[in-house]
Amino acid sequence: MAIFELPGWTALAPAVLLAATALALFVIDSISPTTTNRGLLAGTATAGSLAALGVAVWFVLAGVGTPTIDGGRGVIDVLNNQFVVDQLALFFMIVITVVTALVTVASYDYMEEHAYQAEYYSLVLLAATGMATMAAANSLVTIFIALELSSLPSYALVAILKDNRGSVEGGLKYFLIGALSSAIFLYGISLVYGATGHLQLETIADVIGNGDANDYGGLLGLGILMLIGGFAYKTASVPFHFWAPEAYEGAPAPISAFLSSASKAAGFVIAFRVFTEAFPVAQTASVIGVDWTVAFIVLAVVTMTLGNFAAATQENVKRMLAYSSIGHAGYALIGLAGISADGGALVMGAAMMHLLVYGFMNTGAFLFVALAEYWGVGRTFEDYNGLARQAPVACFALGICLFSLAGIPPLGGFWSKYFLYTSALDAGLLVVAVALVVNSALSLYYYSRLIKAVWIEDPIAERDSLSQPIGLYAALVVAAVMTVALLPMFGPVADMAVNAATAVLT
Amino acid sequence: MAVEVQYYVLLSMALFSIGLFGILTRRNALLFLMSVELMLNAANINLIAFAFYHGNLTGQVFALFTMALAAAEVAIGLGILLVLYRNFRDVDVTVPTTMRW
Amino acid sequence: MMIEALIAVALLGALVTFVAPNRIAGKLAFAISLIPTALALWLFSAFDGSGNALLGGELAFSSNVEWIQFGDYTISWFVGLDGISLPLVVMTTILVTLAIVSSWTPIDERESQFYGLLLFIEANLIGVFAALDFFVWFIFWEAVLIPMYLLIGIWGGPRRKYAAIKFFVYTNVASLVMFGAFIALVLGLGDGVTSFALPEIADAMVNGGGVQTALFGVDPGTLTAIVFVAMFLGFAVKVPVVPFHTWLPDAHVEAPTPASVLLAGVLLKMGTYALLRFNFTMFPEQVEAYAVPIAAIAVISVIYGALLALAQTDLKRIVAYSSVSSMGYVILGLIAYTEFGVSGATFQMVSHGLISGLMFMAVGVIYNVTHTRMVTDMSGLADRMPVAAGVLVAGAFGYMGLPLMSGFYGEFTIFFGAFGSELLAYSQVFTALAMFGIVIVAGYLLFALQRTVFGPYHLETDYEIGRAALHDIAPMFVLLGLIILLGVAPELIFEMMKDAVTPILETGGGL
Amino acid sequence: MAGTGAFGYAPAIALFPLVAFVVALTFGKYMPKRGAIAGILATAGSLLLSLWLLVTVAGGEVYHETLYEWAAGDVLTEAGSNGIEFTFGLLIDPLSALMLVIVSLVAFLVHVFSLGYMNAEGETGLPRYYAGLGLFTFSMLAFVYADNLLMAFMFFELVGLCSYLLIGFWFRTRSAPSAAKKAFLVTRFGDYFFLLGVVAIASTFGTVAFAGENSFVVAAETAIENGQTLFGFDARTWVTITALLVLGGVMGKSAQFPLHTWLPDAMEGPTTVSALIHAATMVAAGVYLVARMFGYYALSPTALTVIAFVGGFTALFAATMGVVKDDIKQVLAYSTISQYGYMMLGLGVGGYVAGVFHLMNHAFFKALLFLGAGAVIVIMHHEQDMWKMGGLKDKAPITYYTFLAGALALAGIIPFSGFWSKDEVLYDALIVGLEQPVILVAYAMALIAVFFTGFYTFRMVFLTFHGEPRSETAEDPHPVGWSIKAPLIVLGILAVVAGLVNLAPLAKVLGVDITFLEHWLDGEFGSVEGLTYHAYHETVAFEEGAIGSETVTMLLGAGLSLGLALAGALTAHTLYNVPEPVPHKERLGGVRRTLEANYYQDEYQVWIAERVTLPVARMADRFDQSVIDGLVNSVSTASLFGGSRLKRVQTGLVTNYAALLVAGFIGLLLLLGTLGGWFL
Repeated sequence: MAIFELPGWTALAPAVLLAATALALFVIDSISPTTTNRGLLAGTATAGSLAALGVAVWFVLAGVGTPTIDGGRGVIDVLNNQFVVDQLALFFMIVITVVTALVTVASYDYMEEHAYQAEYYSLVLLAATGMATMAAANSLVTIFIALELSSLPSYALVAILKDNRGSVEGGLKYFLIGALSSAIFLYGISLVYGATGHLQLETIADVIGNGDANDYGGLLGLGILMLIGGFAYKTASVPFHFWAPEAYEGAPAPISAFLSSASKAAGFVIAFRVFTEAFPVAQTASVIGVDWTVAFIVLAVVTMTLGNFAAATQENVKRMLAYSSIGHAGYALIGLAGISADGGALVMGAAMMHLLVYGFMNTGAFLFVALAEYWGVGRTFEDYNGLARQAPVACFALGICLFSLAGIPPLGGFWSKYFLYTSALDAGLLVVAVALVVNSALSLYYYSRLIKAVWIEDPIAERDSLSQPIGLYAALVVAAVMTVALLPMFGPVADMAVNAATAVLT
Repeated sequence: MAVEVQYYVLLSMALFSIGLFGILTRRNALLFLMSVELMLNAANINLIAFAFYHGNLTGQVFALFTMALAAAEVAIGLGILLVLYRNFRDVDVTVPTTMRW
Repeated sequence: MMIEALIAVALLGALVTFVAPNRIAGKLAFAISLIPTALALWLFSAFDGSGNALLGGELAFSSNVEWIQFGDYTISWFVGLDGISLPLVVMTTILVTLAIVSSWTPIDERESQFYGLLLFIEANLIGVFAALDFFVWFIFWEAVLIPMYLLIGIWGGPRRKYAAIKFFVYTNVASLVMFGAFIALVLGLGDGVTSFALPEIADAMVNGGGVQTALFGVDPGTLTAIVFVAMFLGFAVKVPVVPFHTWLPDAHVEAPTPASVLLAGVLLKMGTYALLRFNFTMFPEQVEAYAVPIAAIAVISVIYGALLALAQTDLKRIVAYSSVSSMGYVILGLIAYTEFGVSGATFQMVSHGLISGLMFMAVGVIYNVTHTRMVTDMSGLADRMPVAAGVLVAGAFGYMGLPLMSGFYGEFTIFFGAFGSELLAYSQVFTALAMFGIVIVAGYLLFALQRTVFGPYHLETDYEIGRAALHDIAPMFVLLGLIILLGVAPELIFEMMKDAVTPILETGGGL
Repeated sequence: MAGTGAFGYAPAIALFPLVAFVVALTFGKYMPKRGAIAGILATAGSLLLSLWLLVTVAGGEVYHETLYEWAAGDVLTEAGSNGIEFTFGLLIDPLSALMLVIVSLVAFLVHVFSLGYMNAEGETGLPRYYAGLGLFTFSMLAFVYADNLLMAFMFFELVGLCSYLLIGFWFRTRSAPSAAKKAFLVTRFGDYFFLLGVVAIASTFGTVAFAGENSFVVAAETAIENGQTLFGFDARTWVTITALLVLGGVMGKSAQFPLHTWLPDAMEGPTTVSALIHAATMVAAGVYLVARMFGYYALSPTALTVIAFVGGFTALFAATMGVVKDDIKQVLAYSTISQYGYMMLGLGVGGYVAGVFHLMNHAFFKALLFLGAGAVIVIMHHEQDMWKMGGLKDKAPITYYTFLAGALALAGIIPFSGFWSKDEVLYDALIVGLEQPVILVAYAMALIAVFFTGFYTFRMVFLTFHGEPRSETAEDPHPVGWSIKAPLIVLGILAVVAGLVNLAPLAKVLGVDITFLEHWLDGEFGSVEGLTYHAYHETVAFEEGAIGSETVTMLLGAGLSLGLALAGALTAHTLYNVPEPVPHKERLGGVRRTLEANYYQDEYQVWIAERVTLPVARMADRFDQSVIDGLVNSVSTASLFGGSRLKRVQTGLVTNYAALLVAGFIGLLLLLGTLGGWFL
């Protein structure tokens, strides 16, 4: 595969393809502004994201990012290191494009008779572009720009149901918190810049390493903390999570899926990259006088606990999933909490795997909610009662996703959770590991509540037979199948994740 | 004689705090937006000052980017404000509380 | 590859049944379930293993394929059978087949899903007993819960939802505790162990001197002790032993008869089986150190469980609590740590599986026609359904440990093994106390029989009851035959059990 | 290796009835006589084989063979031996051969009798009945020639099951099932100790064999000789303990005080069942077990004394209760208890021969009496109250005379069989008692019991057969067929002559050697090593005294007991052998109530069951539901409550979010700042 014959920027092909698709959609829209040809629009969007996915996978197979000594083609840097395309980037690009594809397919039915089809899809694609770029961004500048590029369309998407109060309220809260957070984030960047004089990650690391920043310990520390705030916002972690429940609940369900899976993953990839590339634990600690993993340990425990406890007593299914996604953010945070001077590749790889699995199972769960909204059966657990009698297949898929979220073997969720657990123990994070177990136990309760509703309870009100929207069903089933299918494929996935983590950590 | 960098930092921090204060106290969405702008600009001041201090242009260039982004953000924000007003007949950020707990 | 075939047939059968039309699901599932049963019986005849699977014994039908590599640890698909697991596998397949037949009458809605779940649970149960890699084992172990949760929740009685969730969450929390502890243990074992293959871990624990390095500042000894206790608790919920038993009566009472049969027949055995495989094989020192408290728990389970059964008026509750009591015997046999004690406990697992299965079926048959399980609601059923009544009486006496039925053999060997236990202090006292269970069990079962089966015919619920259908009765006769067969010729399985148990005791130093 | 000659067929003795059981159960309802034929043939076969065995044993051969290994394994026993085998095997020596004949004979006769008693009466569920009888006969015979303690225990339990099933034969009534339950429970309570004893003996000596070099008896002897310590006790004490544990089972089955309460209730079963199970054979199982492992008891004087005392006490205790019963079967039931007391006494004082002798005689005459009572009941159209009978003497002569024979034997009137054996028991008790005050007390009680025995026996006879008919059913009795008469005659003859096999007193007086049974049990015709009267007698550590010479003592005792028996009979005669007898109970005054209430034995046992055990169980149940389950549920409730509180943080007001966000951020800042020392 002739990667090196191509100009370097083509390494960003996944992101570029997504952007191109977005533009293509604009073109279609401008040619026929009133098109309601959902097939065309959704098709284009899906095709674009699938193409991006294909390219990403192809790069992986072609060995981009794997060190040349292992017969790979090494890391490719673009625009003199403003972007890098390594396994980490590709891994998350895959996650993001997969989710995007699922979401666009599902939207085919969901956004039926919605006025602004083209805008919707192009916004999704733009946000995806931003996230893909985040995966590859290697300098605080590009990171911030990519972050905004993914955030701004997201605001619009959440609020896209203009006449739906929930959607608008969610959008507003998402936006306001987002604006605040990005301001904090930017200020953090400025402080880091002040302390080190650089924005490109490796150079920052060098400055910290050779001790030029030693006089600015406080400044740098505050900056790092503010950066953490930015990531916490993007990954919906405490205390920057407040937007999540409302945004997820208010937004169109596919968008909730999109944000809670892809956007979260994107937030984590920049966090991983920044903290591994720019702030090596040991050296940074020697400058700012404290191990920044402490912050993530606290965040991880608090986030998973709050998310799960708050989810336990929800009546609204979508909101329950929203809180559960906060809880899962907490699990993934272990990946950062476990990084230490001597490695941490395992725990970080485990977090990456969890995000991948989460991309499937959580998307699946939210897509079922989308299906329910499409049917118009209602939003609470009671409204979901007895759905299995009318739509066994969809409910079967839902069951798989939920059990996987709860971490029941042999489903994907169990494996990633287990890897998190064991690697956390390996890293000596006893408290975090225990919190993980306790929260999993609790989460089992509210997930099984939903199972109970759809499979066990009898429907309250007699509802007429439910249609089977092709797009939603397809996306849902694919998500569920992948959740199971990961089981045999877990070997290679685990290897890739761990290798990627090792690569950025050294 | 140039002004010492820490004064710029103090200025930006003051600005940042004012913005934060605004966000916490103002209930009008527009004022909320303005406060955010203040905070962003505080960051810009930092960037430029530090660029001057470190003697490289990265910060100044980045400041330009941020202004553009800030503008985009405001654009989206205003759009959301419009639909907010359409749905709630108000631009008070504390009005929409249909979703809680 | 035989084990894989066994599991695969059950899984595929589950899928086929799941999509089959309700009308034929029952018969179809029965036909499919005959294949695993036949296979299992063939395995039984062709069994060529020896020794204990975890302690370097000759495995039968084993296969070992590397699967996932994470960090320093390899996870492999590793299954195999030894003298302990094979009988349990055979029992499982037989019980599932019979359970399917016994559900033809009571199950009248969503049949295909029901029978699909039965076959699915069979696959996982076989997996639990056959797996030799901790992960493979744990997967099946947990996967058993899902179908049982649905079986109870969908086809259960009035309070089924509460019971189902309680069963699901309670046992799952227990599994998590056990799981966490075990992983910590493996990490504590250090670089010596590079996989989760149980034999390797057992070897490291028994011959490799166990945990050497401190973990999180916990010194090895304490760590091992904590892990032992945590795992014991984790399994204790599953067994269940007092005071972790409260999910059982609820689950049993609410569950449909076939589910109860499997729950009491096999799921409870998972707990004792795991205790034997993990705690009592890998932690000889701790077993010795905690012998007295464990024996105390066993005795309390026996007596307290029997007392609870005495206080019940719901036939199913009576049998459910008596299961708690019988499981107490098993624990006693295990902690005795003598050849007879441990082998007897293993035998009792199978024996109790058959007998409790028989009891639940009989109660189910009665319920099918009377639509009540309350002792106070009926009497003199023998007048209307003599055969079913006869089987119930026979089962009851089997439960009381009537000689020449398997129950007696299990209990006697346990008592004999426990009485002379070297390892357990005051073993004679514990045995004497536990043995008193055989009086109480006779008490409540005979009382129940007197009230329900005998006396002048009377029925609160006005249903016209006649003789039960053949396909309701036949499974019970099969079980009865097996019970008597094992009671007369226990060596059929006792031999291989002893052979598999002895290595444990040798490593444990006890005999 | 299978035995040669007769012994080769020995297993069939037990297996015939088993076959009959299966046949009756499966094809019973299609067969003529509903399975009776099968049973009769089977028991007849057993009887013939048993007789053949008896002859063979008389010919000097014995048989001790392990047939089937049931379980085996390694175990380090307390006495130091290694490994143990639990097996099924046959031990056919004079004792078991004799018992085999008794059991199979009575079983055969009862089967025949049943034709008249059950079939003729048009009972339903006869297949069940005959299946039960068959299973019982199988278990009982297997128990009799079991060669080890465990096998004995197993069939001991099985006969218990059959007893349960047959007592509950008329399950449509309320009383029968309850009686069946009581019978099984009480005996089960005894068997608990028995099983404990078996386990203890097995894990002490590593063997449960009755006979041979590696029997637990031998092992115990050696242990005592070597002065070993077993489970923290010195060997003899431990032997005593285990012996007493086994004795628990004996007292349950043989209805000895305080576990006797089930036997009177057991009369709810068909009279044939009472005759076979609750008089002749199953109840004898306990006593037989003691005789079977007498060598072991012989090692422990304490155990023997306990046996003797319990026996003596029970004999008197039960006899007094028999005095006031109005139901003919009740009288017989209490007399049975009392008679087994005598056997226990006999064995307890080391009178091995006496005990077995009485066991045999009692088997015959008590079966006779029960069958006679059964005949009476048929005659009386299933009326059992003696006060409604009377004057049957002339209407049913055969029944009367056979019954009378049985009664004389029971009362112990010379020369009927009962006299000889009872007298021998009392004699053995006396000579030991002269040295052992405790035994003397036991002897005294047994002696007094003789009077009561004579009294209630003849009270029964007079009320039933003499005087004027006291009801119209008694006016025109229901005729009885040959199938009823024949067994009565056979047993009647036996009741008269059975005593001849061991005329010890005459032997002493005339100095002629006619104590055949003694020689028989002493192995003069052949025996298994160590299982002879002499062997036992040497081990038994009792001194024996005498008043004057042996003969004097003997005659004294015999005269005394005979006199008491006659006195009792005469009292009965004067009170009840009148045209219009009246109960005369008021003469008893205060005692009457106690007697009629059976000394409140049932009351306190029911009280224990219902006022103690049940409430405790209910309490446990409540505790379980509230406390334990409550804890479990409260955990979930607590966490859910926590969740519902925690989620209130999400107020919905975006300004609060901003504030909380900043607060959280500052918190984090303070944490890291303090850790990192940024504020310095």
